[in-house]
Amino acid sequence: MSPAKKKNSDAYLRMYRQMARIRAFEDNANQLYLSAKMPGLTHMYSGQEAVAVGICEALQTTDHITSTHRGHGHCVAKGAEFKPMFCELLGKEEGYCRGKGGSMHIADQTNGNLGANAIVGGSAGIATGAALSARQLGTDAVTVCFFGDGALGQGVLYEVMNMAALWKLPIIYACENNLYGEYTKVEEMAAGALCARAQAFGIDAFEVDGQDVLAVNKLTQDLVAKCRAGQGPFFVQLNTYRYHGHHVGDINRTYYRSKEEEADWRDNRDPITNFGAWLTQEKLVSPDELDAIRDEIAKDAKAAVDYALAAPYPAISEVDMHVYAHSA
Amino acid sequence: MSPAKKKNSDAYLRMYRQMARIRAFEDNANQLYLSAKMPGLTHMYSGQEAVAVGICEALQTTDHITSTHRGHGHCVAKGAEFKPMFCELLGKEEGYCRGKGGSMHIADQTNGNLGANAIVGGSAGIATGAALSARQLGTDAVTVCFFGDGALGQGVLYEVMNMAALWKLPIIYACENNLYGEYTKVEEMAAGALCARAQAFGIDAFEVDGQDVLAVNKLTQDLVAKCRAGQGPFFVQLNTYRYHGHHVGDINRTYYRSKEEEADWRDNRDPITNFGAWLTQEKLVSPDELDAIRDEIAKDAKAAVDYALAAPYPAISEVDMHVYAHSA
Amino acid sequence: MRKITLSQAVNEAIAEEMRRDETVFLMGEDVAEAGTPFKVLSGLVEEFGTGRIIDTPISEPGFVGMAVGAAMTGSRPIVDLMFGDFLFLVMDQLCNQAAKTHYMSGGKLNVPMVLRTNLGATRRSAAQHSQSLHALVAHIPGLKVALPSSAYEAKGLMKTAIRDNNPVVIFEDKLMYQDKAEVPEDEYLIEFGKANILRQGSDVTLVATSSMVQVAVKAAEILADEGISAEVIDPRTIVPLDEETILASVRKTSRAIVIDEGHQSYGITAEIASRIAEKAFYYLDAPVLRMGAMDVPVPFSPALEDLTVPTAKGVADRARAIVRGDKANAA
Amino acid sequence: MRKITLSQAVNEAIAEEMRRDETVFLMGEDVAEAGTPFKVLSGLVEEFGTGRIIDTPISEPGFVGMAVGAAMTGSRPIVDLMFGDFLFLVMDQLCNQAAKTHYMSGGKLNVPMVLRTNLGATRRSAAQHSQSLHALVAHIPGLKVALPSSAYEAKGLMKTAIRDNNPVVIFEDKLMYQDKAEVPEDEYLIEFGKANILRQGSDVTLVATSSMVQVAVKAAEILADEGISAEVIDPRTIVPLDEETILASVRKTSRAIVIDEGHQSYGITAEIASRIAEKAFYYLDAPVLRMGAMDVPVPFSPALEDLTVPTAKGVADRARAIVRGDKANAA
Ligand SMILES: Cc1ncc(C[n+]2csc(CCOP(=O)(O)OP(=O)(O)O)c2C)c(N)n1
Ligand SMILES: Cc1ncc(C[n+]2csc(CCOP(=O)(O)OP(=O)(O)O)c2C)c(N)n1
Ligand SMILES: [Mg+2]
Ligand SMILES: [Mg+2]
Repeated sequence: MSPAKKKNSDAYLRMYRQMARIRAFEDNANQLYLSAKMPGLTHMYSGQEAVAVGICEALQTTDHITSTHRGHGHCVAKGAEFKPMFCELLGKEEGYCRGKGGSMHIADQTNGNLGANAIVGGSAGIATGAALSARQLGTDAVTVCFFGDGALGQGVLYEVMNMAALWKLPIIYACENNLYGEYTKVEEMAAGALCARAQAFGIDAFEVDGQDVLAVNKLTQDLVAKCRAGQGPFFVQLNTYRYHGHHVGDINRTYYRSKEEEADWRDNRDPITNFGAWLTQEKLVSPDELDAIRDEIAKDAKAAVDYALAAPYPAISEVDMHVYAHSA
Repeated sequence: MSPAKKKNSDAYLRMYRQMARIRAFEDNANQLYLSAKMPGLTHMYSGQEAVAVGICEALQTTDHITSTHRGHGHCVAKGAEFKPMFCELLGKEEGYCRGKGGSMHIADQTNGNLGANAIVGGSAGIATGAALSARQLGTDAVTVCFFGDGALGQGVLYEVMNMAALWKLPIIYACENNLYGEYTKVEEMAAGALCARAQAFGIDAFEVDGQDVLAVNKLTQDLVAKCRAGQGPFFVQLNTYRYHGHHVGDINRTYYRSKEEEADWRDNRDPITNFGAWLTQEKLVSPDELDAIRDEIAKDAKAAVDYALAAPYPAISEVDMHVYAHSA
Repeated sequence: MRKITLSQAVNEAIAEEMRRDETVFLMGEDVAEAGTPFKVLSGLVEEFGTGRIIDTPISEPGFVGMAVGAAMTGSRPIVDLMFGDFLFLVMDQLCNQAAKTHYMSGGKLNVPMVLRTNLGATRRSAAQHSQSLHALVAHIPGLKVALPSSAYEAKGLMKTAIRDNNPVVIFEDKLMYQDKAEVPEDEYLIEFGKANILRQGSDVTLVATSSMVQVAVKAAEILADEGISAEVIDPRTIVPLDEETILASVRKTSRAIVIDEGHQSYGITAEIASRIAEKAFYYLDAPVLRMGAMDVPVPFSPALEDLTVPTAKGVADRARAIVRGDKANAA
Repeated sequence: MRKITLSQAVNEAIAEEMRRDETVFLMGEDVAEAGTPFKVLSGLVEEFGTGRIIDTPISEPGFVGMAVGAAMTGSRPIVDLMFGDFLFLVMDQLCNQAAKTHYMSGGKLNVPMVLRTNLGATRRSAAQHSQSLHALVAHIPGLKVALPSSAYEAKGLMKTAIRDNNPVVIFEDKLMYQDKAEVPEDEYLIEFGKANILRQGSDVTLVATSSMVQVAVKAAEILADEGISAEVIDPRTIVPLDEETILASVRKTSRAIVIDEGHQSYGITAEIASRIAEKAFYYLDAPVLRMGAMDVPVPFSPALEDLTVPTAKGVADRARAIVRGDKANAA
C-alpha cells in the first residue's frame, strides 16, 4: 500500500472500529438495562454511529464537544474507554464522574467531552461558550455542539447561533436529525427547513447523510479547518435514525413509527454494515479481519461490563463532596 | 367627495389624528419627567407613530395587541384615552392599571391591549397564546405582537414563531426596527437579515417603511384579512426611528449615534409631517384644519395631564389587593 | 370505595373539567398519542381530539408563555411540563408574566392557567431530572402552589386548580403515579389553603408535603409502636398556606418537625418552621426541626441518591429525640 | 481614608482582577461603551478593549450559557445581568448547568464564573424591574450568593467572587450605586462565609442583608436613643452562611429579627430565622421575627411601593416590642 493509502486505511479502520465500539457499548448497556442491572434508564445511540465517529475523527483531543441525553456514542467517539464508561452507567466510583452523573451526564474532560446533558438543547450555550473561550485564550480549539432535531425547539439555540455568527466563533452545530423527538415526528415539531434556521443568522449550513461515515468525516474535516482559520461557525444537519426506542423502556412504538421503517434503516442503511462492505469491496480489509475486530471489541466490552459490575460504589461520604470546588 | 373618497379620507384623518395624539402624549410625558413630576422613567415612542397607527387602524377592538417597554404609542393607537393613561404614568388610582403597572406595564383590556412589557421579548409568548386562544374559542380575532429589533435576541420569539407557523395561527409579528437596542446598533446585535429569522420557519415576511402610515396600514389590512382566513402567521419588519434617547434620561447619546442622523430622520422622515403634507397636497384637508386638529389634541392632552396631576393615589389598602383574582 | 392510581386520578380530573368547560385545553410535549412519558394522560386525546390535547415542540418557555396569553384571553390552559426540573426554563413566563399580570393590570386581566409538573428523587434520574423545586415558585406572589400527596388529593386539587382564576403550579410525585388510593366516583373538589390532618396525635406534629406525607405517616406508625403519638399534617397547598391548622396542632403537641423533599436550605421547611417557631413560640417544648433533602445536586449513583432524601426511620429518630427531651440539636 | 461610591468600588474590583488574571473577561448588554445603564463599568472598555469587555445581544439565556461553557474551558467570565429580575430568564443555565456541573462530573469540571446583578425596589420601576430574587439562587446547591451592603463590601466580595472556582451570583443594591464608603487603596479580599458585625449590642440581634443593612443600622440608632442595645450583623454571603456568628450573637442577646428585601414568604428570612429558632432555641426570650418585603408584586405607584419594604422605623418598632417583652406577635 502507498503511504497515503495506508494512512487513509488506518483512519478508515479506526472509524470502523469506533463505530463498532459504540454499537457494542450500546448492546451491552441495553442488556444491562433489560436484565435490571442498570439503575435508571438510558437512551441508545445505535444506528447513529457514523455521525459521532465521522465528526469526532476530524477533531483533536484538545477540541471540545458537548453531547446530549443520547450521549454514549459521542463519548466513545471522542476517545473514552469502556471501563470508566460502564462504571459511570452503573453508578460506580471508577466512573468518569465517580458515578454521580450517570448515563445522562457522562463527561470525559481528558478527551474534551464537556458532557452529556439531560436538558434538551442545554449544551448549546456551553458549547458556544467553549468556542468563545478558545478565542479568548488564543487556542485553536474547535467545538462541536451535538444536538437532536428536537433541540431545534429550544430558543437558546438561536440566541447562541446569533452570537456565534456575530463573533465568528469556531463552532460547528451538529444537528442529528433522527426523525423523532421522543414520540413525535420532526415535521410536527419543526416548521420550515431545518438548515434555514441557521442560515437565518448568515451561518453556512450543510445537509449530509448521517449514515455515511466518510461523507460526514470529509465535510467535518473541511469545516474544522475553516473554523481554525476563523471562518466559523457552521451548521450541519445529519440525517440519521435511532434503532431503539427513545429510551430503553420505549418498547411498543408502532403508534409513532412503523416496523417497516425501522427494518428499512437497519437492513439497508446501517452505517457499520455498509462501511464494512465498502472497506472489503475496496480491499482495504478482509471480512475476516472485520469479524476479528468486532470479536475483540465484544470481548473488551464484556470484560468492561464484568469489571464495572464488580466495581465498588462511591463511599457514602462522597454524597456531599464536589458540591463546591476548592478555591485558592 | 365621493363616498369612497370620503370614507378613505375619514380613515386618513383618523390616522393623522392618532399619530398626532401619540406625539402629544409623548411630549407631555417627557415634560412630566423633565419637571420631576413623573415617578420612575419612561421610553418615548416619538418618531415611530406610523407603525402603531398604521397597524392598529387595520384592527378591530376585539383584536389583540401586545406591547413593549416603549408602549404608549401602541396603547393610544389601539384606542386608549389620555386621562387614564396619564393617571397610570403618575401612579394614580384612575390609571388603566390603578397605578400599579405604570408606563412599562400599561394595559387596556377594553380595547384589546394586553399590555406593555418590561421584559424585552416578554410578550411574544403572550401574543402567540392570544392567537392560539382565538383558534381554541373559535373567534376571528387577530393578534399583533409588537417588539423591537432588540427582541430578536430573545430565543422565546423563535420558539413561538415556530409554533405559530406549525399551527397557522392568526398572528402578525411586528418588528419595529428603530436601528438601536438601548445604546447598541442593530448590526452589532443581529447577524443576518432580520426577515430571514421568520422565513426560517416558513413564515412570510415583509419589510415596510415604518414612517409611511399608509404603506403600513395597507400591508397590515392585507395580512389581517389573510390571518382571518386562516393563512397566518406573518412577520413584518418596520423600519423606523426613535427621536429621543432610549429612555427619557438618555440625553448625551452622541457616543452611539450622531446628531446628523437624528436630524435627518426628524427633518426628512417625520411620519406626521410627511403624512400631513400629503393630505394637504391631495386636498383632503387644509393646513389650517390640520393645525386645528393638533391644537385640539394639545388641549386635550394638557387637560388630561392636569387632571392626572390632581387625581388621587390609590388607597394604601390597595397594596395587597389584586395579588390573586377571586375564584368562583 | 374504588381504588385508582394517582395517574388515573389526574387523568379523571382533567377529563371531567374538560367536559364541564369547553375553554379548558391542554398542551405539552408528547401529551396526545403518547399520553406523556408517564402515561398519565393516556386516552384524553381520543376523547377530546388533537384540538384540545395539543402536542408541542420541545419549547417550554414558548408554550408556557402561550398559555399565559391564552389564559388572558378567555381560555383556561393546562400546561404539561414533563419534569419539574424544566421549571428553570419557564421561570420568566411564569414568574415575570403569569404571576404578575393580575396585579400589574390593577385586577383587570386574569391568568387562569394550570402548570402541572412533578417532583421527587430516588428514581436514578440524576441531577437534572430529580429536583423538587416547589420552593422557587412558592416565593413568587401571584402563583398558587399545590402538592398532592395521594390519588385522592391529586384529583381534588387538580380540579380546584383548573377552576381557579390564577396561575396554579401543581407538583405530582413521580414515584407515586402507580400508588392507589380510595377516590370517590362522585365529583369532589379540595379547597386550597386547608390542610389535611392525616393522623391525630398529642406528642409531636409532623408537617409533611407531597412525597414526604407517606414518610411522615410511616414515621408516625413507628413512633406509635413505641408509645409516642404523632400528629401528621399535610398542608396540601403551600400557597396559600393553612397556618392556622398547623399552629393549632403545635400548640397542642408542643413539638414539630417539618419534612419536605426540596433542598433544605432556603426551602419549604424554613418557611413553615419559622412560622411555627414565631407564632407558637410560647407553646414549644423543643426546637422546631427541619428535614429537607440534602443541599447537594441529586447524585445518580444508587449508593448515594437515597441518602439525600428524608426517610421514615430518620423522621422517627428525630421525633423520638425531641419527645424524650433530647437537647442534642440545640446548642 | 478615601471614600468612593459602590459603583466605583465594583469597577475597581473588576479592573484589578482583569489586570491580575488574563483569563477574566466580562460580557453583557451595553457593558462596553455605555458602561451599563447604571454606568458602573464605565472606562473598562477603554482599558481592556472590546475583546475582554463584550457587548452582547439581548440574549440572557444565551450569554449566561456561554459563560458556563467558557468557565468550563479555562476562562473566568463575569456576566453582567442588567436587572436581577432577568434571573428568571437564566435559571436553567445557572441552576441546571452551572450549579451542577462540578458535582455531576465527580469534581472534574469547574465553573468559575461570576454573575453580577442587582436587587432592590422603591425606584418606581414596577414589578419586573424591582425584584430581589436572591432566595431563588440561594436554594440551589452549587451556587454561592453574595450580597454586598456598601462600597467596601462590594469591592472585597467582587474580588473574592472572581477568584472563586464556583459559580457566584452577586447582587448589588441599585439604590446604593452612588453611596460612598471608605475603601482602602490597598488590595483586600472579603472571605465568603464570614459575617460582619457592624455594631455590637446586647438586647437584640438584627440580622440584615444587602439594602436592609443600612435600615438595620438606622433602627439600631433609633433604639440606642431609647436605651436599647441592638447588635447588627450582615451575613455578607447567604451561601455559604456564617451560622456561627449569628448564633453566637443571639445566644448573647436572646432576641433576633431577620430583615431582607426579598419577599418574606419562602425567602431568606425564613432560612435564617428558622436556623436561629432551632439552634439557639434554649437561649431565646422572644420569638425570632422576620421582616421581608410584602408578598406582592412590586407596585409602580409611589403611594404603594414604599409600603412593601421594611423601614428603620418598622424594625425599631418591632425590636422595641420584643425587648420590652411584648407578646403581641405570639399566639
Ligand atoms: C428541556 C427539555 N425538555 C424535554 C425533555 C424531555 N426529552 C428528553 S429527550 C427528548 C426528545 C429529544 O429529541 P431530539 O432532540 O430529537 O433527540 P433524540 O432523542 O431524537 O436523540 C425530550 C422531549 C428534556 N430532557 N429537556
Ligand atoms: C430581557 C430583558 N433584557 C434587557 C432589558 C433592558 N432593556 C430594556 S429596553 C432594551 C432595548 C430594547 O431594544 P429594542 O427591542 O430594539 O426596543 P427599542 O427600545 O429600540 O424600542 C433593553 C436591553 C429588558 N428590559 N429585558
Ligand atoms: Mg431526534
Ligand atoms: Mg430598537
